Amino acid sequence: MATLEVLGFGENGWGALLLVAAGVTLAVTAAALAIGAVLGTIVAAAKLSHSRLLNFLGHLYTTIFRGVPELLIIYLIYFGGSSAVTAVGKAMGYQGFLGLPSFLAGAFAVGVISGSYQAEVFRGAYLAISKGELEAASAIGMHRGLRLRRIIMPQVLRYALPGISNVWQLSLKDSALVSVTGLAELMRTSQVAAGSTRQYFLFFVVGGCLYLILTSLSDQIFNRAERRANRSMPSAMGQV
Amino acid sequence: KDWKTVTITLEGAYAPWNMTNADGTLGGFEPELAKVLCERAKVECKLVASDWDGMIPALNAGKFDMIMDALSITEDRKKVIDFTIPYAATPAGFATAKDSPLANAAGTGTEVHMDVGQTGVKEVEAMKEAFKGKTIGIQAATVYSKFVYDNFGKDSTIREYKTGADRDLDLQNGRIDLGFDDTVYFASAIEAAKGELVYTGPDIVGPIWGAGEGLGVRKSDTDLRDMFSEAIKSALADGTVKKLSEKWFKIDVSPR
Amino acid sequence: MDFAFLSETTMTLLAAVPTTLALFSLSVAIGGLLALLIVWMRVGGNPVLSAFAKGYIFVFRGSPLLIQMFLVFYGLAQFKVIRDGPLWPLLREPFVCAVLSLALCTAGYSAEIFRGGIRSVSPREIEAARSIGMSGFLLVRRIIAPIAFRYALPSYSTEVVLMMKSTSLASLVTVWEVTGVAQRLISHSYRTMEVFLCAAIIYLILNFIVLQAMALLERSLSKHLRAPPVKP
Amino acid sequence: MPGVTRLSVRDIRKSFGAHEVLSGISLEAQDGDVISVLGASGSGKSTFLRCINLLEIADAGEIWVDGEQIRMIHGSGRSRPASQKQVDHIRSELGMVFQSFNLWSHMTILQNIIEGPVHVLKRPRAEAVSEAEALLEKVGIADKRHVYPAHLSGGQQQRAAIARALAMKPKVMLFDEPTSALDPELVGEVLRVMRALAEEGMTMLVVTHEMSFARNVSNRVVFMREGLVECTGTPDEMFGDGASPAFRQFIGHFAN
Amino acid sequence: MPGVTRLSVRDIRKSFGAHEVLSGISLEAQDGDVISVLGASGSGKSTFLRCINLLEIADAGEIWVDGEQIRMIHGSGRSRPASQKQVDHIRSELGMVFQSFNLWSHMTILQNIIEGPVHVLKRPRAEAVSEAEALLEKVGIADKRHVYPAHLSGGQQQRAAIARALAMKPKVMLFDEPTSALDPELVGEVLRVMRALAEEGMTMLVVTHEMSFARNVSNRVVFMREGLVECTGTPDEMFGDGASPAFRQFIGHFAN
Ligand SMILES: Nc1ncnc2c1ncn2[C@@H]1O[C@H](COP(=O)(O)OP(=O)(O)OP(=O)(O)O)[C@@H](O)[C@H]1O
Ligand SMILES: Nc1ncnc2c1ncn2[C@@H]1O[C@H](COP(=O)(O)OP(=O)(O)OP(=O)(O)O)[C@@H](O)[C@H]1O
Ligand SMILES: [Mg+2]
Ligand SMILES: [Mg+2]
Repeated sequence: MATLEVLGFGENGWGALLLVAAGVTLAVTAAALAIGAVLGTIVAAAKLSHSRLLNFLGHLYTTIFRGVPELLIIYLIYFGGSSAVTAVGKAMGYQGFLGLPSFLAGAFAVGVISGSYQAEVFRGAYLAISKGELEAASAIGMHRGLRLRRIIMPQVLRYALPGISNVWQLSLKDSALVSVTGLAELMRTSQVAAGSTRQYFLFFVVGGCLYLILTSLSDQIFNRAERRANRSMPSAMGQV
Repeated sequence: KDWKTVTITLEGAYAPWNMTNADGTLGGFEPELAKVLCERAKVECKLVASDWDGMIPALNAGKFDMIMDALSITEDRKKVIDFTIPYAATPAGFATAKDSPLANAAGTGTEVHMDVGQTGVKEVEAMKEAFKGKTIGIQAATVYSKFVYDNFGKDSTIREYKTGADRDLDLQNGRIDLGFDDTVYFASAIEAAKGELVYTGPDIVGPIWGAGEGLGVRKSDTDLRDMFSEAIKSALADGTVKKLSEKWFKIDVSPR
Repeated sequence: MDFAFLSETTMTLLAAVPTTLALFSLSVAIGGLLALLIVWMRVGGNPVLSAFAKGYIFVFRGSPLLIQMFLVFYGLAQFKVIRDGPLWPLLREPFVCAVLSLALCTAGYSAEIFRGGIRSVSPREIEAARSIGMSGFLLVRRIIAPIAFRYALPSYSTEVVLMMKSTSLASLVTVWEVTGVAQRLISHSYRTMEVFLCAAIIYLILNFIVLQAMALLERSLSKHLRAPPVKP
Repeated sequence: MPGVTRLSVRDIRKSFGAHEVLSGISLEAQDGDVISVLGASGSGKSTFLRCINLLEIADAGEIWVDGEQIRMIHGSGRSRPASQKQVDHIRSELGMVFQSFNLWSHMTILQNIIEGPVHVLKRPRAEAVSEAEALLEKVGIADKRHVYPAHLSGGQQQRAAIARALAMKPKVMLFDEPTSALDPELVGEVLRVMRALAEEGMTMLVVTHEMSFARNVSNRVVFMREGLVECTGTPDEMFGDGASPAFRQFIGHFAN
Repeated sequence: MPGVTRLSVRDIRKSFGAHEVLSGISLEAQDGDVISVLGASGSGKSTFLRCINLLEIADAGEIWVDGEQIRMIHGSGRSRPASQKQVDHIRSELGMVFQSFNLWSHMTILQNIIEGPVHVLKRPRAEAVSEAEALLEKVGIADKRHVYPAHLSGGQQQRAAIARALAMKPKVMLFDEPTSALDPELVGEVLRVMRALAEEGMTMLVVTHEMSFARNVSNRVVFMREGLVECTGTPDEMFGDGASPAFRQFIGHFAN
């Protein structure tokens, strides 16, 4: 059957390309999540600090990157970033193009967006830590750094996990927009395959299914992590 | 600058101009022509697929050196980039569903020549009458939108699609009555639709569509532009373009 | 800075704001109602409905909206039954399809958010209601829904903002809202940065207003959580 | 009308999985009875109370409230009440006061109190409000009527919860350790209100650890152990010399 | 070494905004002293304890722990300790047990107990573990060492919290209502442990509502009222006839 051949791994099959593209999507999302974790931690710390200026900057960051469509942010970072890097290169006497590689630009753009969501997740998680437990840490003479490392971080991670799993999901889909940088991730490869073979529906449905597979795989991983993290929590209350 | 390697970008999803094969390589009219042109310009060429939306900004940012993606030479575009001489000039026309009452409109199969800004052409007036109240789909931001809006905007509904492929799907689905695009593109769409779509009305040719399709280059790279213009000239002269065109499009799109 | 160009661009983009707002408000309203239906199926106790709701949520949360929209608009119309069906006059319209796919997508997300809200209602407060003889819809209407909605509100605000941004995909199905118009402007002028900056500012303002409204709602619904008024 | 049987429970059994928590409990309360239920933690006191107003469904046994039997379906597997309507009605006749107050956090105290009369009993709002204010006066928190539960002390919350239950004009009041979530200093406020209710002749079933209440206020004491009524009698009988050794050990525990 | 002054507090004052909570409190604890601090709700007992280990910073006054004075900077506006290092050191010498246990929820009981010795005192892990197990044995929850706090009863949690404080080998233990978050039946477990500590000669400062503990275990009772020490003495003096009328009224409240 023609469909099988087009999707297979043979000479005329797109199977291999689609699988590679799914891998690229996964890689972009994972890199974005990592970048976002760093940015999110910094922004959350700024929003929780007592400095008005830092509060304001943190607020500005989350407002902008949650309020502007992802596509626009990706464009602005990709082209803006490339122009900036090239300009710097020119100033230092380097001729020619120094643009961000599309993988890096894409991951960074999605990471910046993901950071704005992660900041909120981390902030909420921090606020969920029992004040009494922090006092108990102070009361045995733990200094700030120790308290942060031994009491705050592990609990923030635990409370943040469900939120992070949501952000992962968002980033997975934001990564579809990275196709404008020409990166051959799942969305773009589906589009290219559709345009080249003119089998539009086939490839959109297949692309959608691959996204669903990625989703369910990552769901499983997060569920396992949550179960692990929640060992120490009281068992769930009764249902509605 | 001493050009040894040149990076050329194309979409890789605009069959038959350019497309991606299942093994990830690029194929189609333009990749094959590019090979010829690069040989003649004595440079090493690298073909890179990228998204249509970002192509021109990326060219100017320096990510690529040339664009070869059925890019029509227009005044608007000339404000931001430069072009070689055209390597193709395609007619444009309407297509509709096979069993539509609009099929076989007057003049189907003939050619009408139009100049820039020309109005009141008799064949066009006839189509205007025939297509009254219908919905026409075009690809957004192409050279055809001005023509369609100027001539059909008053009497028909015009709907703009992001890609020609989307428009063709709606044409088959019956959401719109007519599509307007370049006939070379339609030829392959009609083939892919297994005869569900047909041309209707005359093909429109001439300077109204600008000079044709050329390679886009940065304004600063006049040397590169001239090298490739020379290469195109020679490929046109010895019939290479005609040969490739007939291979991929079934017709000759060499600019006349 | 080319102010003439910027102001012209801004005017063109502003003309598309009503389209964006119409897409946004209709899809949030319809999606919200749909979400209520789905969350009812999800927690209602009927295993078949619950499985259906689970599947729905999985599919619509797990795949990109772009693909969903494509399949709703171009895919549904492939079937002759639909083209000849009674709904075709509606489904034929790009605007209807755009709203439909946006609403279907947000319904999946919102259903999960509402479910989270319901789960955080204290079982004890529900028990107290049962013990005075409340059950069924009365219990939901008077006790569960108000408390759950209050808990769900922060996440729901986020989802509403996401919706505003998601409308930017509607140009795929020929509904030319702000982002689509911006892209079209770019393909005429090739001035990517300027045009996108104007669009970004428009979205920021729209979302700021939406968030402000949600915050106001949240404030008015959380009287019971605020510190008591200090008496002199 | 003393002598009327307000509540009658016959041979109630309840298991959670393999663990039998209630192994056949019977109890009868006449109009005006104040019955204290004592017992160690885990002896099934809460479960017993929750079975009476059907927050848990007993596996076997009969429950009569004010002469009306609750119809049950003891099928294979789980038992369930035959009619949700009857359950709602019965529950509205049994006032329940929980250890943890369980006021509705999104309503003010007044709203909490009129909720049942207005929405379950369908009484006119104005009437419900004026009755609620009388009740608030009675439990001594009239000045807090427009305050949300989170802003009250535990003792005040518990008194509001009692008012909420009274507003339904119940035939019997069920209390599940109404003072054990309170600081020692707040216990007094709540006990005072309960004592006043007892003096007015309200029929009450009180699970408590407050020996002074059991001894001085109630007219009957029931001691539960491992899902059974170990012994029962008047306070004088029970706290005198006649009680079972297990009970004496139990109260001895509280003496120091 | 009886007679050594473990803790000395001189004329501590503390206001929250305009509200003066502590108006000059002094207290001295020799080695082996068990001091009960009584007082009505809001009299400033918790604030006093929190000032001693610097969870609140007193506005004025001196605090000496085991002969070492805590250096403070009483500048304009807010006071603050001169050296965070000293604060951490002092705190590690004062064991604090909170009303609400405050065990770290992400660690098992054993991990909770060795946390301080290993990470604050930098003791070898193996040593800390074996000492922790001895402590768990002592407070009677050795079998729960690998359980998370959320899965323990309140009484067990509080005993774990005491073990955690003891693991730091503190010079003085501070208890803030260690039993008032517990069900009546669980109180006994915790009081038993505290009684044993007192018998071993641990210096303790105990805010409590348990009159039996104040009377039978402590060797001194301090009664606070409105931010001042209203009266103090041995239990015999205080619970005899000599005490102030305010204290008699206070304990009278607990009698019924
Ligand atoms: N929903 C339930 N599922 C399983 N076991 C339960 C459930 N509710 C109660 N139990 C068990 O039933 C037994 C009796 O519980 P119950 O709450 O009735 O005791 P109680 O006498 O009220 O004790 P306490 O004085 O501590 O409140 C306990 O062993 C408890 O673990
Ligand atoms: N952080 C704070 N900010 C403002 N006021 C406070 C603060 N902490 C305590 N107070 C006030 O100080 C007073 C004394 O509080 P404290 O907790 O010391 O009393 P307490 O004697 O421990 O009472 P209880 O027996 O209820 O625990 C109270 O009126 C309280 O409202
Ligand atoms: Mg109980
Ligand atoms: Mg206190």
